[in-house]
Amino acid sequence: MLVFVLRRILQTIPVIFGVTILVFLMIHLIPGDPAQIIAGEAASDAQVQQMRDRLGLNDHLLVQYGRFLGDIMQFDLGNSIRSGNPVSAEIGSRFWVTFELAFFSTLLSIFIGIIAGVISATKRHTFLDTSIMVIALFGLSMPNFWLGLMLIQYFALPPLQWFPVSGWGSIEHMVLPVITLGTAGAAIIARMTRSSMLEVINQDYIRTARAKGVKEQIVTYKHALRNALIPVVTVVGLQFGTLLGGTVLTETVFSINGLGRLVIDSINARDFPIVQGTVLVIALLFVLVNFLVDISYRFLNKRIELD
Amino acid sequence: MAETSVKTQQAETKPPSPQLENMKKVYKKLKKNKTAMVGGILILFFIIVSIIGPVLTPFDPDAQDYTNRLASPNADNWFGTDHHGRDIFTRIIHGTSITLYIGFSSVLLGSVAGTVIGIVSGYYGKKIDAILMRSMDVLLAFPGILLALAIVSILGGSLQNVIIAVAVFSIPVFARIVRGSTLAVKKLEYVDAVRALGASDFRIIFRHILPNIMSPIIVQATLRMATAILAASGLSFLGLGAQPPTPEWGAILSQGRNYMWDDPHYALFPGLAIVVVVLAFNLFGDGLRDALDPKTKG
Amino acid sequence: MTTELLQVHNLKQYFPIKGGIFGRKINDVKAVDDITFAINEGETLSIVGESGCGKSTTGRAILRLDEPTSGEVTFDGEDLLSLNKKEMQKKRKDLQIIFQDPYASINPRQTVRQVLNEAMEIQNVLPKEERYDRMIELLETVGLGPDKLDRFPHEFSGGQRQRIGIARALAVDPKMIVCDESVSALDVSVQAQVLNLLQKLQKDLNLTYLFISHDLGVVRHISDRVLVMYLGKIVEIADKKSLFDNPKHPYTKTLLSAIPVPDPNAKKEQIVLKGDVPSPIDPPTGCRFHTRCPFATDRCKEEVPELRQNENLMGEQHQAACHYIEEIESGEMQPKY
Amino acid sequence: MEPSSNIIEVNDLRTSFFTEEAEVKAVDGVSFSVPSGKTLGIVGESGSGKSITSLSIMRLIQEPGQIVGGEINFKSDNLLDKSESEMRRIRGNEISMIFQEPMTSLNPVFTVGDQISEAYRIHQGLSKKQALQKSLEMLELVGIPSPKDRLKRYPHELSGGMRQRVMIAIALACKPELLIADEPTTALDVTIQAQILRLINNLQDELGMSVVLITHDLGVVAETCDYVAVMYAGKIVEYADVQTLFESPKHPYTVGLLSSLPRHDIDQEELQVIKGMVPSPTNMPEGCRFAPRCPFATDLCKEQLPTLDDLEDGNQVRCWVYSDKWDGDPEVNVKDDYGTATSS
Repeated sequence: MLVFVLRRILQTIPVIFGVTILVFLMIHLIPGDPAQIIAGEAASDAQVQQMRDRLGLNDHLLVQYGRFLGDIMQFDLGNSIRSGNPVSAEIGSRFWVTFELAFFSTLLSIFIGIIAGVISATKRHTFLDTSIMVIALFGLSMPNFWLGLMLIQYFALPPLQWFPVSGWGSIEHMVLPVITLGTAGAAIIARMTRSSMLEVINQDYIRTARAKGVKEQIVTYKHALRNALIPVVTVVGLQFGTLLGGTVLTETVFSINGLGRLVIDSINARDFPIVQGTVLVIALLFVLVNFLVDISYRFLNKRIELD
Repeated sequence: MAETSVKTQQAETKPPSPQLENMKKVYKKLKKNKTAMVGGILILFFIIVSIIGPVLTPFDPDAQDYTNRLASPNADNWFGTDHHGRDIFTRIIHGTSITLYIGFSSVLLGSVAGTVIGIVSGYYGKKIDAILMRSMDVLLAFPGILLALAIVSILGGSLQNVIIAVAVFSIPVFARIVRGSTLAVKKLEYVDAVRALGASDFRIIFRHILPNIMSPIIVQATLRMATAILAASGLSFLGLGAQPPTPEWGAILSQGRNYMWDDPHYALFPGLAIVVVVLAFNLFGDGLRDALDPKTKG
Repeated sequence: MTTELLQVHNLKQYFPIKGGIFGRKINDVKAVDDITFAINEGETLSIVGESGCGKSTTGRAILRLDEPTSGEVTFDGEDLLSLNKKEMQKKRKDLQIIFQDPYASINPRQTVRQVLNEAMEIQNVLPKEERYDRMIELLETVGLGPDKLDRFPHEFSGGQRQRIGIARALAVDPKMIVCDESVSALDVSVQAQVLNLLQKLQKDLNLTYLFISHDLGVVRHISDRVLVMYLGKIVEIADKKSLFDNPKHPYTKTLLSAIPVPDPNAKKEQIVLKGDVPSPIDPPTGCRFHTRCPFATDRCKEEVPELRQNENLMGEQHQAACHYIEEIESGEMQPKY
Repeated sequence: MEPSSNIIEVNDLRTSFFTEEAEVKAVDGVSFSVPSGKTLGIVGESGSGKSITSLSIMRLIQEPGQIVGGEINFKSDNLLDKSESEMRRIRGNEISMIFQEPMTSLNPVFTVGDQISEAYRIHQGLSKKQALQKSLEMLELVGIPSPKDRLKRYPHELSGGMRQRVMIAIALACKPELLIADEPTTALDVTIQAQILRLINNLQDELGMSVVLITHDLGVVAETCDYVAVMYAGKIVEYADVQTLFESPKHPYTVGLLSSLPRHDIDQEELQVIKGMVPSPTNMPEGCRFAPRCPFATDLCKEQLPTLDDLEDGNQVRCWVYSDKWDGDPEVNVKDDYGTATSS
């Protein structure tokens, strides 16, 4: 297991490098002169030159990348063009909001998804199964920004006004955004759990359990579910990534001051250091989550040799 | 397993081509699958609407009428009007082709690139495989919409850039699926058999591997249409995709958001349109998967 | 005088195992470990052994379906391993293979016509116009009617598919065919049909077979000579009669005694081996069979036995890789169970 | 041997699978009995219905399959009348089963110890510790080296032969009276097969149980069984004690099967073949199911299904040749004439 963890860490390193290279190149891929663009159309030549110096754009690309990497190591992601504050500080102040949103949404989708999936699989071809699967299909097909808006429309605006329209902090604030963000994930996990259960239930070892005289419920919840959940773990990991991306829209809809909104605002304001920094942080977080998922997958799946 | 023998049916008549035969079989299975049929009919409906819809609608999607601003749904304006007095129903009809166009072209781009990468990676293996798959891992490290956002932020917000952005984040998904299928098919004895006959790599890839991995590619492409449409409308909703006054659904929704308090219809209908079209592709994709999966009995 | 069509010298096939933190090669699966043998023109040589002994790997290595680690494979006077990709592709015309799984060995999307046509097209055996007649002829040869030409694999039974596989191999007029467990997946009644067909074809077309199987009944029926493998090594090679009537290696003896005979009156002494076949990753030192052999001594643990022959005890073509052929035969050494 | 002491009697068992198009009669009126302490071999090729028969006895047929008729009398109770919970008390306790694929028949996420002890915990209500202790004894009994260590292992850490021993340990944990072994050695190499067959045989003597052995291998039958039932296309075509069956097979199918088998212990010039192939279960011939492949078949065979009748020397045969109604060559001797009949 330790060897596997170490090897997996080693495999992650090139990916992290790739991520930093892509993020670094972002600013250079912009058509035209980045200094001109960042400084603005109206900027004078001197201002553009100043911006160029500030960004170090005159150096060789490799030198710039080296500097970029070095800065990252010291948690220095540059300064915001708009506010002049360090990017790391801007991100730091909003990171936990987004993390909470993504975390609770993931919990919600795992919880609802697995329960719905198992019920659906055990009550296969019944009305309940069909209903769950139809709901899941809708959950999967709804744009989360629209779902968010509809939730606001019906639960936050008059007449019900059960929840606040926007903001983050208290439990009441969290309910609607978490539902908004978690629905698609719950739908995907429910579908995955169901098909995984149905596949496992046809395996030879399930027949062995029945031949042993094991009760059908125990066959389902002990022998089948344990195996069926193994592939679901991978989906949960991928879902977390999708959720991280989805926060951009959810935060916009609910006016939550998280990383997602920071990205959007910064794109609109052409504040590239912030965009770069946020994209980098989210990508690295996702890499980390995938790493943890892989390890727990290995831990759960006894069949894989620990080579 | 029971060995099944099929009775001679048509010894004299010229047999249909294998491809046609196969498509017929898939179609037969699809026809039995109700959800797939619903999805398929809906898709067909949207395609027809995108072609002839704009001709049939009584209104001009861009015609502003300030005497009739934010009207609720009524006999003339089925979905009501927007803040410029434009007919929302007309705008949604006109937006259909945009939505389908974005979905189709981005999926086409993404699937072709992903398939090439996946096949090369799976067939040749070793170093090429390692390099290509690590690059795909890097792309996958960016949550889909974030990658698209980053690309749009670089290239600027426009319909064309949204297509490129959505295509790019589809590439690794296709590459991985295709690579996995290629590896599975490559192991089968019939591939060894044609190798043993002296077939070239080119022949093996195009005659024997590609046709046998088309099913997962087609299924994924259909499901990916759904994802692509969602992502593209999301980008437009954020103001980074199609720009007003283009009647793109996400963009309409984005504007409708400002009038939610008093005029909920404005945001409701474009959202519903997205839901239905995405649902159609999901339904059809699910059905295709069942129909193309050799494991399910037909 | 018989001519040797295929000679295999010191063939090794190692598959690397990657592991450790850096995913580098840490060991090898020694699937085939230094084997030498030859096949005469027109004969059937069988390779028998249990799963993991390297019999199929040998077949695949000869055909270069997997590139062998080292050794020499001379076919019809030409060193196959020195050919480049193009030359090898050409050479494959003479050297065909029939696989085990009738359901996996034909492309499910091709009709019989396409399968056979492709074989001829790749090797450019016949001009296009003449191919149709040849296909009909091939189908007839393997016992299928011409009406089957435009059928898909899924329309056939396992036995019929195997016949299509045979027709595909024959389509390029090969000199030699490797039959890799070609009848193992078939039911007994169908298996007999295919075996008889293979024998008839050999007679009619002067084919040479390398017949790979784990079924000693089938092997006795079809072979001229038999080669027994255990854990990547040849333990015994002999003409059929000599091997079945007069096996010399303790492994061959146990293998033969372990097979149930469909005759309740056949009283025979059954030797039941202890334990499993060891891993080919770290095979036992010395004689690879020593961990399970009832006669094993310290010498067997250290010294690798070479294939050898004893004129007094065995036929001319009979060789076994055991240190104690004589002692076991004379009863000087007794088995320790 | 008292004739009445049969551990199990199966009468006219019928199991069908219901597809959208048709009812597939996988087992179509099968009757046999197993004398206590003896081994019955059920032989047949793929699609003969032998595995479905064994699963039917355990009442483990899954959708869309269904037992549609017959009786399975186990110790004078009809298993088909039992409730599901009564059946559960029998499974793994009084009747046990082992399967063909040792690689996939054990649950990959539980240890060997967990999986054996489960049987004790269900049927004997033992504590976890007691059950593990018993499991350890069982592992010793089935001859697994260093059993204490293996108890904590997962299935993937064991070889095929070892896994089949674990399966046997699970099946025999509660000392069942009947063991159903469905192709227990088909996936194993011959030297391992010999080990497993010997193990089953020894344990049968030790525990005094009866065995139903399902196999396609006539050699395995000859070496391990006392009685043999030959199945073809969902029906038993011949039943006899093992000596009689191999010495004087009566049914043309049995004769054909025996003569198409390549043997390693004797020389055979050419293998006799059974022409054609097993009929598709959705498209069964009307009369005798073997008629389309039978070298002796007459119009009678093609039209009417023969019954399974007793012959003087103890065989039961489902073939018109041995009846008064036979309308073919009255001098025919199936065993001796098979070769000449097929070649003509």
